[in-house]
Amino acid sequence: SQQPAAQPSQPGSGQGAPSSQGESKQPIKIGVLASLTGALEDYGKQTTRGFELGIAYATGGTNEVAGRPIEVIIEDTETKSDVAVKKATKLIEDDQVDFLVGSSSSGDTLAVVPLAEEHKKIMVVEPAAADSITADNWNKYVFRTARNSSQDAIAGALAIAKQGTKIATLAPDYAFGRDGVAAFKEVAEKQGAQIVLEEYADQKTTDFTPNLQKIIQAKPEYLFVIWSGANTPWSQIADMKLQEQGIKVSTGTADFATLKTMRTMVGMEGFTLYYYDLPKNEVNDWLIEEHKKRHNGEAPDLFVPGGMTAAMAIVEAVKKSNGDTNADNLIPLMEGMSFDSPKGKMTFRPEDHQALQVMYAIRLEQKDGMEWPVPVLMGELSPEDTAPPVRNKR
Amino acid sequence: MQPILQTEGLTIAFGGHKPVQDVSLNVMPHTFTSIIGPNGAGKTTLFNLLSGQLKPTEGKVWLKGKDITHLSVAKRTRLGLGRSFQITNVFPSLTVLENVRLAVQAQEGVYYSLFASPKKHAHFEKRAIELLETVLLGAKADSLAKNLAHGEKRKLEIAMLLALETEVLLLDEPTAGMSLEEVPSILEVIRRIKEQGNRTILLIEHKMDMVLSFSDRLLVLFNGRLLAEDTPENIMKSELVQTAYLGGLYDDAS
Amino acid sequence: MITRRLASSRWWIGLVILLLVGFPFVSDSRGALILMTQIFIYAVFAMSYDILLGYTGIISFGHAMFFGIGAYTTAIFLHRWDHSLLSFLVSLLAVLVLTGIVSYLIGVMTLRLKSHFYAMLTLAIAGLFLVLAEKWRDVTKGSDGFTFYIPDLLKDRTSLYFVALAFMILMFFLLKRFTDSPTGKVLQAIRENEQRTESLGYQILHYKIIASMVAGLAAGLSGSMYAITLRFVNTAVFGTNVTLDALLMTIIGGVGTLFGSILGSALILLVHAGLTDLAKIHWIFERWMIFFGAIYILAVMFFPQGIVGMFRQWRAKWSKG
Amino acid sequence: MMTLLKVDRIETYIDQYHILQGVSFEVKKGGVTVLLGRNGAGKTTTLRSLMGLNPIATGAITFKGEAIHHLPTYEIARKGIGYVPEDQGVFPDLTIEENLKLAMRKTDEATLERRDWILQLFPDLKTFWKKPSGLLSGGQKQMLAIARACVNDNELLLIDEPSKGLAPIMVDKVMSVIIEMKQRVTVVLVEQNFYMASTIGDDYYIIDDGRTVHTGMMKELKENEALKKEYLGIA
Amino acid sequence: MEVLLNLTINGIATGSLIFLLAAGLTLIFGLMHVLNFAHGALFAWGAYFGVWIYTQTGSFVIGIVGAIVIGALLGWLLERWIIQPVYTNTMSQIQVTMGLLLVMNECIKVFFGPNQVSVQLPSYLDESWLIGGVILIKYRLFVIAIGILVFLGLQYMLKRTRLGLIVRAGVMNKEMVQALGVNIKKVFLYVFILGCGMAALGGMLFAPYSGVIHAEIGMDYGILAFIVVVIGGMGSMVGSALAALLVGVLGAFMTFYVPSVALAVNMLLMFGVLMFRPAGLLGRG
Ligand SMILES: Nc1ncnc2c1ncn2[C@@H]1O[C@H](COP(=O)(O)OP(=O)(O)OP(=O)(O)O)[C@@H](O)[C@H]1O
Ligand SMILES: Nc1ncnc2c1ncn2[C@@H]1O[C@H](COP(=O)(O)OP(=O)(O)OP(=O)(O)O)[C@@H](O)[C@H]1O
Ligand SMILES: [Mg+2]
Ligand SMILES: [Mg+2]
Repeated sequence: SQQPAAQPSQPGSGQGAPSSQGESKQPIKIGVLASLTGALEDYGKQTTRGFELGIAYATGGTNEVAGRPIEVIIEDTETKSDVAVKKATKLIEDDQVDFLVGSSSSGDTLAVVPLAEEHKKIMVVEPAAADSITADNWNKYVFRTARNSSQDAIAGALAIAKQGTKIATLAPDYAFGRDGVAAFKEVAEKQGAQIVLEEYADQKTTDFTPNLQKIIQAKPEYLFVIWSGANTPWSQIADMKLQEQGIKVSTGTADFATLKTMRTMVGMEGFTLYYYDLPKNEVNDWLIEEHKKRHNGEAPDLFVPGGMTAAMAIVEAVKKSNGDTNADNLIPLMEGMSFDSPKGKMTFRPEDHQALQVMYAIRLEQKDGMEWPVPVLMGELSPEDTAPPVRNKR
Repeated sequence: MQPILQTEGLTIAFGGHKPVQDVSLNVMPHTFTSIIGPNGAGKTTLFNLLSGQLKPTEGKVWLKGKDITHLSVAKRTRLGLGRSFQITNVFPSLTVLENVRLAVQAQEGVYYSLFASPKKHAHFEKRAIELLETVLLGAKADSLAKNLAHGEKRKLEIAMLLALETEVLLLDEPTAGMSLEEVPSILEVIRRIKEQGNRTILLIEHKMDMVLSFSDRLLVLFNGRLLAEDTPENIMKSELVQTAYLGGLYDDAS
Repeated sequence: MITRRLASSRWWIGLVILLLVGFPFVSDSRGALILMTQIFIYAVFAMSYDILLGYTGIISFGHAMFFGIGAYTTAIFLHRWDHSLLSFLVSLLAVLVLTGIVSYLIGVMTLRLKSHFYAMLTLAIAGLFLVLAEKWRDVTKGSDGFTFYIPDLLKDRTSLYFVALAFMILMFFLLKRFTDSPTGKVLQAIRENEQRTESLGYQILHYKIIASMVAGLAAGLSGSMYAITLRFVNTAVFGTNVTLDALLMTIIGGVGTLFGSILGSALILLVHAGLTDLAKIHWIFERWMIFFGAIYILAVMFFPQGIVGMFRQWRAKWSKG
Repeated sequence: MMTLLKVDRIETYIDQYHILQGVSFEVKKGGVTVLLGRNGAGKTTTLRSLMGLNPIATGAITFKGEAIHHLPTYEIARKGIGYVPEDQGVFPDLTIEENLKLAMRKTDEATLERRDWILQLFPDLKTFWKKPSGLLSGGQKQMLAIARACVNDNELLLIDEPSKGLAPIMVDKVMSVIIEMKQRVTVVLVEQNFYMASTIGDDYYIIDDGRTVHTGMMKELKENEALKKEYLGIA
Repeated sequence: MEVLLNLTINGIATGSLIFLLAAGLTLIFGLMHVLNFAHGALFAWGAYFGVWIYTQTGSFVIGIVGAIVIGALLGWLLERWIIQPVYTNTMSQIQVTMGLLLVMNECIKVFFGPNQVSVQLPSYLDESWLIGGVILIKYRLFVIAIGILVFLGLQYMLKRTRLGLIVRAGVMNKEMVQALGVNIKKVFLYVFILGCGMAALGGMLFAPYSGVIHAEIGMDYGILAFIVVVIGGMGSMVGSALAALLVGVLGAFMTFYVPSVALAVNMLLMFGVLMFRPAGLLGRG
């Protein structure tokens, strides 16, 4: 933030981006918005770790691309939209960043998206998952490396839905859960499965048993759970003996902390976005090794590869543009762009800038010496298979 | 002449207990009536029924011929029925002056004036200061009401009642706790009001000398019932009042 | 003496306004500009709360409902209709009508309750609004919320700054006038002693409803402005945290002073911003919440009457010594 | 007679106000000492200072030869000092029964006896035994406050204007209570009812503007019209 | 039929848990009138430290005792240094306890990290039986039992000793209680400590109930405790117990039968109760 005085911003005029190929010694500035405090702080930390690793990897440790050094500025949104807007504006107008990356919560991201448009800055969305970011609230400056809720749901459906399968769903009673179930239902029904019950629970409830009771009553073959947040239904699912009553449970597994809460779910089949020993490729190998090196032996958690991917996508784009960071020049280059990631190749599809990516069908198994049940690969779900419908009105 | 304040069959029950039972009374305009009776006889409760703090279980209250049984306290005050309280009842964290000023404002009928300039109503303050002087509280105008000594609060209570300038004044033991040397000046205030002749006053008091020197009529309450209503002389002759209220020892002191 | 005090306070207020007007011309930090804009808007929200808390003695745990109604109403107008200035102004009108109706109804329904019970009841009602915003997804988009465009005039941060500043100053003088008015005095009497106020001939429920409505209207407007600064709205605007923020700003600034709410808002948001900046400089401040919380605690110990109360004490000492 | 309580030039501040500016008096065991003075003179503050409720800044208070002015209120009370405040200080949400139960530091035979004795003097209290005391009439609250101070085995009672709000017959009763208790209890009485003060008082002190300005035997004051006029404004 | 039974049993168990969370607040807020926003943070401390002790020692019982001790210790510190000066000032209480809530929640993250922690029951409590269609969960029965014990204990203490009286009187008129020879400071201290101990106990028992704890449980369930105390009627232990059961059972039934309003059920319940009983179920006046 040694940048001199900000010129009064000229909304609507096209001179937002200060750099062009000519001034190649100017650093490329990237502002990362993440929740570093509050309920989502661990997500934020994963993203920022991943992002730093991604820059290192993509620039081969030089921290330079197209002859320009990269400067990363990280800001804490505290998972509050107004803070996010304040920080984003500071990044854009005071620090004059060229790219925005973020953020840990969909709400924060949505609040920042209009600023990206106003100031003509590319915003790489990671790891916020709300569909509306690449649908109703989309603008052309938005690119998402994170998977969206629909991709999650499709992966979940592909993992269990077959012709005639009876499925009940359990999800938290707010936008995240409702959207997820809607997307899941669409795909599952296309696969010929039958949704017998959509059950929603208060995300802060202490008692899931009435919901589970209802699910037992509906006699599905599968219970598909979409859950996010600190409170989890797993121990009560075990208490209510769903498995014994012939109901198989499936869900997307998330970070280590929630895996630890799923000890009772060993044997469960479901899917995941990432677990560090699932993808087999060079990038991921490097990520695991480097992450362990930097962070006292810990393996990378759920959103670390996402952060890394965001960095790699940006570097790739700047390489393509030869150091030009003008967003309007970058957009055509990035649309349809494929790039490496710890999960293999990803592609920003041109229509809505959503990165299509691999997802993993898994089974939870107990392994010796592990604090949590481990997702074991059952099969990869290809980017095409998990491609969500295009919903932005372009 | 029509009574200014009138009740009929006034009764209030709390569970089985009836502190006021079947009280019917007529108070003529511009008279001074005192109510006496033992502790717990229902005097304050009767006031509460008249002023609206309590709603009767049975019976009715009329003020100036208008049935006010179901009116709120505030409405009764606006109709001209003001009272002071036995238990000191002021605005503790406001200044003494502000306490009285609020009463003056109410008297002037400035109820809803949301965005009026404070200057427009500066004369309220002047009037309030006058009243404070009247009750010998001028020196304490800027103190917070809660910091007053007990007797001073009683005076404030009276100043607030006077500020309302209501036609009917209900005074509940106004001088309880007031010091010997200051009682006379407060009595003087009450006497002046009485002599102006345009007010109707109801007084609850245990100080017999005061009751006797002011009252046109005396009401005696016993166990919630109106036992007697007569001139002070006749009441004082009553055997029952002598034994059950005054007690043998009582001789006019002070 | 009273007039002198008034004059001197006017002098101060003039100086503060002058400084604030000059601020964008000396500061080139956009972040600071936004921070100030938010301070102004929160200040209005906190002042509206002070009408309840400081002047009428009512604790509400549901004040966010008006803020939320304001934010959503403006957001929906700008999103659904168009994002012209007219649309914004009409939305403000709608906010006034809506918050007016809601605050009136709440006043009528609930103000008969005693302190803590009233507080919890408003908590319940605000909670119901939160659920409504969550469930009425066609309009509100649920907890994800939605973004919208704002009138071009307000897009520029500097002009938004001035609009917000003007808004705060206007509301300050309006509310000040209100609290100094005869009605405002009656509110203070109600705070002190309801029963006695009534026996002076004031119908307390009316006054409480007036207070509830004035507070509700002002809060609604501040919610509108808040939405404008964010260009985004989601269910968080109905959250209990929003109410608690206003509550704390009012208390820290000094209840029953209006000006305290402005100071409280400034103090809390500035300290907040300062601490989060420090978090980047020294690892100790990564857990800046601890320091933030500690400041609340210390503030109670060092100025229990709020900032304004502290100034008053100093002045009292000064004029005596 | 021995001196039970000695108050020596106490000065008390409330906030920044210098309320008591030198109050001194002595109370002899078994006597009734009356504090007189106009409204706002500092009588209540004196009693509160004795109880430790308004701690004194300078001076000394000795009770049975022991300095008590540095003690917290509850310890002063436990030394055997009962207090009837001028606003009665009943706990409005508690019933009469609970008020008394709370006051009784012991539940031995003697305490129960004292309770029954006092209840029989104030039958109203028994009638409304289970009623929240906030609903009592002014006089009934006064009775409760007195009863509460009498149930314990106190040696000294500080009573602030007990006659206030009492019907004449009740004033007599309270006087007889005090007279009856005189055998074992010493009383400091603040009273505006001169009839009562002069009937049961032994000594008097006049407080004005936070100072004790005059003292003497009650018998003399009763007779001496000039004194009465000078200090009490009555003839 | 089984459904009804299941819903009722689980509702009662949840109610019992909620009662345990609210019992401490019934003392501190209901009786002592301290608007303690930090109460929820005590759940979190009780839960985290209790679970930590439990995993260190391997004994659930020691964990419970440890939680209570931690809670009591905190209660002592808080009362002495922070709450005592603000007993009579609601505004300051709000400010100081909000500050405390932030500090205490954040400290949890310092000690235990920001992530949720999963909690497993000892084997002797970790069992459930499927009998017909009825599911009995051992731990829930355990919670019901503890709830009853705590209720009886507190009720005895408040009714059979002068303590309840003293606290209530102390809130009304502190000076007068002292003038009657009661060391009210000490009494308040003890009651506060007791309330905090109860809160920590509630948090500790909550931990295996939901199977996972996180630093924000203080925020999430603190409000619930306030709701229970207010619905029950300030300071009434019986009221709190009733209200907690109502919240638990009604929550279960509404979730099952009227899921569309399940999110709003606590708020609706509070709204309904207060509209018809402005001082709560068993509140006076
Ligand atoms: N709200 C109430 N609920 C129940 N009982 C009440 C209520 N108000 C008054 N009482 C009872 O009614 C009786 C009469 O009380 P009131 O205050 O009218 O007496 P009073 O004549 O004014 O006595 P005093 O001379 O002592 O002031 C008392 O026994 C009192 O306990
Ligand atoms: N908290 C306070 N702050 C400021 N001044 C006070 C406070 N309490 C009492 N005073 C003042 O101290 C003086 C003495 O009060 P005190 O109550 O002792 O008088 P008193 O002799 O008992 O009078 P009364 O006969 O009216 O009861 C009064 O002038 C009163 O205004
Ligand atoms: Mg009376
Ligand atoms: Mg006095």
